[in-house]
Amino acid sequence: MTTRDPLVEVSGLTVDFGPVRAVDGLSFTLEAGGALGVVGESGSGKSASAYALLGLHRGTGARVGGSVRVAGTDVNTADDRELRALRGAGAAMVFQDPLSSLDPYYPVGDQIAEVYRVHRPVSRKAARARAVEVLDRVGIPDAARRSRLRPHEFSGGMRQRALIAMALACEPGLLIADEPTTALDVTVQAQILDLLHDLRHETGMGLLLVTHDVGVAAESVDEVLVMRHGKEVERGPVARVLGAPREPYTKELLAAVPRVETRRVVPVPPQRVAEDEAPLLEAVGLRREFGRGSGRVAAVDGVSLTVHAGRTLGIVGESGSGKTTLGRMLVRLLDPTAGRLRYGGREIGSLPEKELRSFRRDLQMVFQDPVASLNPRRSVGESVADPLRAAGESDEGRIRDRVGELLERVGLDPGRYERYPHEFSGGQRQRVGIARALAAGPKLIVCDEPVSALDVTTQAQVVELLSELQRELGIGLVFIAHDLAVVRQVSDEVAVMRRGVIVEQGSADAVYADPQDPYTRQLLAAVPALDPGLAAARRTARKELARA
Amino acid sequence: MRQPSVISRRVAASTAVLVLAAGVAACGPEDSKGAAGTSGAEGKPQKGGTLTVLNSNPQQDFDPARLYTSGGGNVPSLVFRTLTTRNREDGAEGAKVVPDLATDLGTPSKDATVWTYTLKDGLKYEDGTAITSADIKYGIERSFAAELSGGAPYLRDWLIGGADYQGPYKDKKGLDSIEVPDEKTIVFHLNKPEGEFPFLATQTQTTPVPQAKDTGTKYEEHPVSSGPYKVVTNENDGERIVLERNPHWSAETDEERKAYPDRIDVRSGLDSAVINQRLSASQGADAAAVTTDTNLGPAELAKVGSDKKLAARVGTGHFGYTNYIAFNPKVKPFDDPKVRQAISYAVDRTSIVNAAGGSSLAEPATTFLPERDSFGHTPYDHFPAGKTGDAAKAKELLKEAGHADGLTITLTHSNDKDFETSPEIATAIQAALKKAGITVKLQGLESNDYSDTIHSAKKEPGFFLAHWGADWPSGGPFLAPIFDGRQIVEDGANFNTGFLNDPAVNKEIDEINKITDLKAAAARWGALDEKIGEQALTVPLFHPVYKRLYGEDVKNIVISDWTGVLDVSQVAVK
Amino acid sequence: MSEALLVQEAGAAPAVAPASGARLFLRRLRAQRAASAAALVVLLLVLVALAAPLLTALAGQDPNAYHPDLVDSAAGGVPIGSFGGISGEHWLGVEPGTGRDLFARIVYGARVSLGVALVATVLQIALGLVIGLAAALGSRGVDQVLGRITDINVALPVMVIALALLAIVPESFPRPVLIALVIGGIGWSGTSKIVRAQALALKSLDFVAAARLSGRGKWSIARRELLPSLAAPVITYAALAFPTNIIVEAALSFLGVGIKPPTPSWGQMLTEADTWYQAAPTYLLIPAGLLFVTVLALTVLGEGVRTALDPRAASRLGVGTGTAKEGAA
Amino acid sequence: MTGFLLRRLGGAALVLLALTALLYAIFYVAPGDVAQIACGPRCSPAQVAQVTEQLRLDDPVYVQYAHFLQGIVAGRDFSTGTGTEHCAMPCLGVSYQSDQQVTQLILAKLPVTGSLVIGAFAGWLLLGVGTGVLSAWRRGRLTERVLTWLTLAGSATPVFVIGLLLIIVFCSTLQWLPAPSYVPFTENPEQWAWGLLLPWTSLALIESAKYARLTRSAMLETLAEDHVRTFRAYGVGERAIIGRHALRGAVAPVIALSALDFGSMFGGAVLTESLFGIPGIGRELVHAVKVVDLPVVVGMVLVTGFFVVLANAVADLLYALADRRVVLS
Repeated sequence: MTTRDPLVEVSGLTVDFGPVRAVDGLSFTLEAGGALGVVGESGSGKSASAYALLGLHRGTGARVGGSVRVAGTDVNTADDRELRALRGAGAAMVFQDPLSSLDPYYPVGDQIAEVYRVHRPVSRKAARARAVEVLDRVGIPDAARRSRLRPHEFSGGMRQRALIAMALACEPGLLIADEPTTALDVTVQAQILDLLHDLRHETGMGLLLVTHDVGVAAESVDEVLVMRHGKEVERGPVARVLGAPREPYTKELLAAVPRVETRRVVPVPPQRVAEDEAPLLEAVGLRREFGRGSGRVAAVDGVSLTVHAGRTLGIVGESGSGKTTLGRMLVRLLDPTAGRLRYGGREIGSLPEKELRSFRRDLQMVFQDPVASLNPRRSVGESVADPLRAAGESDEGRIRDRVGELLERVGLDPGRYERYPHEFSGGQRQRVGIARALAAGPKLIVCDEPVSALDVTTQAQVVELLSELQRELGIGLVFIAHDLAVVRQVSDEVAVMRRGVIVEQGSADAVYADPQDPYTRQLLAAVPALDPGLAAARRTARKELARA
Repeated sequence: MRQPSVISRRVAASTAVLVLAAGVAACGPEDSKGAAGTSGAEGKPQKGGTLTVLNSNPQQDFDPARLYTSGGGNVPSLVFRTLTTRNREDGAEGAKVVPDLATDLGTPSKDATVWTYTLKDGLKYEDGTAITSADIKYGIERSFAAELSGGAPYLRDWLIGGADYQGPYKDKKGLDSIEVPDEKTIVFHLNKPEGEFPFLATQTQTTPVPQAKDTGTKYEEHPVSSGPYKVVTNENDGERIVLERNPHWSAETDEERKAYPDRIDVRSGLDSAVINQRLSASQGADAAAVTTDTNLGPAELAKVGSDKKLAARVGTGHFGYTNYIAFNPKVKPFDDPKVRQAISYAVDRTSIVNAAGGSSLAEPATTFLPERDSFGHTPYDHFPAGKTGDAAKAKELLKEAGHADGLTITLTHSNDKDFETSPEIATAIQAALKKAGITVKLQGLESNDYSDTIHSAKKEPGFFLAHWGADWPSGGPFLAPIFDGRQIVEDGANFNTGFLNDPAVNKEIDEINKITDLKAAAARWGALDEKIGEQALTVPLFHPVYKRLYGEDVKNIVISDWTGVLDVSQVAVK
Repeated sequence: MSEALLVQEAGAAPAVAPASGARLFLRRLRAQRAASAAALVVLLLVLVALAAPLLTALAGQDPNAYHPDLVDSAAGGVPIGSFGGISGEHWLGVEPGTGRDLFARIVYGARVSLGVALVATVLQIALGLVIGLAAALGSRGVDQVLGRITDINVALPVMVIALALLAIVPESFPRPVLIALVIGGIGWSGTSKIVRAQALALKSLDFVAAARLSGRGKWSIARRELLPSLAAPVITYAALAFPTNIIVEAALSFLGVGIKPPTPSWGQMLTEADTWYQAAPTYLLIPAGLLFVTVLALTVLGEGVRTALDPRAASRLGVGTGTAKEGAA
Repeated sequence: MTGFLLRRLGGAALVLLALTALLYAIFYVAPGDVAQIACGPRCSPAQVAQVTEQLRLDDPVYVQYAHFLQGIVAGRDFSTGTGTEHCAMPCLGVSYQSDQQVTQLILAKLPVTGSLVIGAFAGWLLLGVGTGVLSAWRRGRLTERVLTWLTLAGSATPVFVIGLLLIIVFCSTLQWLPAPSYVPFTENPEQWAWGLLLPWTSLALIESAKYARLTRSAMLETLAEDHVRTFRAYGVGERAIIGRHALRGAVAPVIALSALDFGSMFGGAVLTESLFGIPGIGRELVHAVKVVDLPVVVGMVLVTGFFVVLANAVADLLYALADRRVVLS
């Protein structure tokens, strides 16, 4: 790689899956040591392009056209042996889900050693030593011992580190990272991004980072390529593209990205809550335990909060913080182990299922997974009609009219009553879920990560819809999310959860502007910034926090 | 072995082959009649070698008290000597009873109620101790113990006090009706005249058992031998038995057992198809092999018949045995003799014989008694059905009986695949009766249920398949249990299925039992059979014929009309 | 195929699969050549079984009529003529011993084999559904009790129980129905395991939670939300269990505890033919061949059904897997 | 781990207890007078009454059952007439028909069935896994299609059909092999192997179909997983991916199914034993049922049930050991 040849040279790349053209004439180059971010929403062809760099489409039935040269190998024409020599040694790839990307049956160290031995004629023992070395390099403490553990014995962040270690083993000139932090919590994400940053500067290897998250790209690369429908939309230095986008789509995309700095747009007239107004829902010392005997753990460990009509309580926390358990307890999908839950002044925390029936429809929920939240074998109209039927409505005409109204209200064509969920996109399904919640005529809706599975542009639309509905109907909202920026956008009050307890609670502005709890501060510092300059500043801040 | 049915047990014990009396289409080409030893492999029989016996049923019961065998059994008779035994000759001669441990067939009192036997000199057990008459008495007594049940009912029925005696384990005093005035003499006191006592004395219950060696239910693991061989191995409840020469047996005291081989190796638990295959292949040790319980089935016969060499190694034998339809006259419409006669006319014996394995394995029967002289067989055909049934005559009779529009009846049979009371036979009857306007519904029962049902006075169906085999080759044990009114059992196993209680018949049975001249008695049994036949309480269907393979090296084939099976005490393998 | 494997295969379909109407299902089935051919064979067999009286009338034969003249009585009853007595009148020859027409018996035997297996399968599925749902939705105690019962069911030696039951039940009880009841009554544990596992998986899904929030009761949820989603694995299981049940019926008959003569069944014909393989091979080969073809066709059809109901496999067929673009993430 | 085993065995004991109680109940109502059968049909009512008393059949069924349980935990004494015989714990009673201790009967039959199962087991494992690996490796090619059809044919064939065909071909037509029969290994190892060759082959051919399918599907499933993509992306060759990663995914299910099959085969090889005339547990059991020999039936069902339940536990354990992701509970 002493030549002037670029590290990666792609021209006119096309990838077809059957009749679908996933990548449509993509061209770009990446010089040795450079870092390129490929950004796009789902279906934009960004991952398919990355896979083409290592010839991973071979044998899958996908058709690849154009030319791809990586580290001197013509990927599309190379024979299997040449390709194998490139993979791992010339260019290595880090995948999105670190758990499923490692063989669950073998120790992590062995897996790294196996890869190493494919490319280097060394003994088993030497390969194992190399594995320990690279594991140590990516910051896994006690690497020699941990190299003998299997992937499931690692935490999510450590697994991703292990994958990166595998990539480092043969010292490749190029690292391809496909959504390397998407499955991780924001604080762990920051650590991994920092690691990639450091490695790149130390080893001088090139980085091709594929991500849907503009912030992640901003943190890590020099140059960014925005993709949509398999084509390049815009390419340029990261600061320029993010700071002064030229293309309308890029602008739209950037506008939709929630920013932790953005306050809630308070609707007119601003909702005023009298201090003495009775809360809609009040939880006192809610606790929920799972498991039995010695395996017993408290997922929610004494949480108290109130929700008022017409206002939004945001609950933010990382995975495992207990926020989903809390949300389910609030609508009594889960029974609290201890504590009280009062709705409209009445204790409902311990009501048996039968007596709960009359309250059921007042407390609704919008779920995270738009796939699992609708019965795939029932038409969406039927799903929306369910609360109506359960309420005793039996006039088919009236049900149809009402469902039509609701579908229209959430922005869907009422004529699609008979359609099945798989015929809808994720955002549309989430709208159906909202319509179903509305059909019950609720006083309060708990939204559990309602937008985390959606692309940013869709995200913005759904968030907007929820706000509108709240304004119109005066319902109380509980908005649970891991994304600090989204929560800030929608919430009046915010509660930050960690390990089953609320560490900080208050008005959204107060919590975001002046976090009191160190954990809140850590969280906020971990949020990727769109501005590369700010990103660098935050990186420094994180290092200080870590040292502190 | 304790099997659910006496009859099937008998079949198992009886196997044989033989050369046959005139009129029977024998398949095998062996020459008949000549002196024993002319059939089988060439050459004069020599002592030595090992005879292998390949059987399907293990010898689970090897206790003389528990065995239910005609004439002392086959393999058991190599170990157990009895007061009398069957004559080891081919054919009809073999249906005679001869002395064994005793010097003669017994001395009856004038009215045949007291029988006295004297033992030969020089009789010894395998350990060299002398056999005494007290041992024979003890052997008989222990067969009364509930622990050792399984034998034939005659001793219990005939001996004075037998009905109440519970065996020596519970009743130490013993049975007074058996006297042993000295070591050589044994006297039996019967409660009625029984001219056929010498036949009964062939059963293994008259085998001597030394009381000191009696271990109750465990005795069968190593019964003490009085015969030419002793037990050296008895594994897995009779699955593998090895017999070797008993040095204390003397050929001089035993005219019947030839005991040519040095060793007998009995292997059982084998599939019947495997046995026949091994015998036909006749390789290695199987060349010197016979079977004492496995017949050739119809399919195997079809195969063997096409192979001349193989056909030469098939023995054919007859055992006193009849398969028949039984009626229960207590059940309508079988109370009407005309209905029973109509059915007698309608049966198609050709189809039935085919279903039973074809004409080589079954002979059509019109008499209840088997067609052997020793039974006193008298030919008759009261309701001639011809070869394939007389539907016209049957219809006529039904009309007379008031069933002009036909009749629907149920035929009970077993589900066993035994070619005897099996579904195929029932279906053949169903098909034949259909021609006479009789609709037959079939009721197939599992074997236990079947034998329970047809032998229960209370549950007995009206119309069913049955069979009967001789406990010894005479009319007495063939007719009395079935037709003697005093043998009707209301609350136990009943064999008088027609509930015949005719004083004239009962009286004639008593009269014949007084006769000690067996030949004269036979003629009277034959006449009685013909007379009972008029009542149409049964429809005789067929008598089975046994065909069995034996190995290439087996010599001196003897198949008597008593057992119908190859006699292992006669064969030689050298 | 063993139950464990059936459970594994039928249960492999994900709990949440896109809805597919009957028409789509048929289209996917038709897209598989082997399954289509198998379906034709099965259809033909079913028609033959249904039209048994008609077909035998056409052949001019009665399955139970004896023909003593067609067998060689002295040779054990072997059919006269070559190939087991095949002739213009007796298309497949006659049975040794009795001379009964084999074509008629085979055709009537198809009724028994298919009918018994069908009833048994339906029963297995029905029992398994009820028990599986009760275990999944009932209390912990109910689940544990049913779990133990399932364990006992698994440990039951089928043949012994069948033997015992066939001995106990009165003769008047129609035997084919009884056999179907025995096979079905013993073989439900596979279905119940699948149903329980799938129902538990479904129960944790958000749409069930949503139904609860609508105010629906447990059983209303089971009927409206769970049952439709259980259809795919259960139908798959049934399709794969059906040929197995044919084998079980034949095996019971083969052991002599199945269908009673004179009613013909293939398994029972095989038992009788067992000894005749040398003297009259066609007598063995015809029912054996038919049994093989039937079971093979049903198995292939079962595989086809599985593929058609499995969205992952269906996508390979490229029939009806279109989903909205945005949701393809 | 120990706790898991203890819990499983405790549960197994309960299951077996229920199973034996069920059998006592079934046989209690079954027709057939046990005493009459044991005594012989020509026994007089008085003799039958004596036998009834001697076998303690006049006790109520729960008392009989209690005696049975007592025998298992403490042993029992039985009268031989001249003395008593001690049946040491675990005493399963004494056969009504042959006076043999059931424990000894079973011990005598175990090596027979064991010989059959072990040989067949080795055969089907080798054949099945081999076929599975080959068809996963050659996926999408002619080899796989052929193997898939062969496997389907295997799973569609009843064991008695395959067995019969093998006998016809190898014993009758070609005469390469002797008629199958059982010779104890201790007596003549060579004859033991030759005699069992066909039974082994039949069972192995049938059972291996399952394993081929299982291995293939487990491997294909693994091949579709993300981690295989990882190793491909790092230049690991196809042979290592098949042999090391894909096969590893099939190990757990194959081991688990093997344990189950191995256990259930002890009571489940009835058909094979009947067909080939192998005097093993299955055949003995069928015979015992027919003669209503309750102690033998219960004893054998208990032992075979024990194998099944044990196999279930072992299967779970092995599965967990082979697949460390599963947590025992």
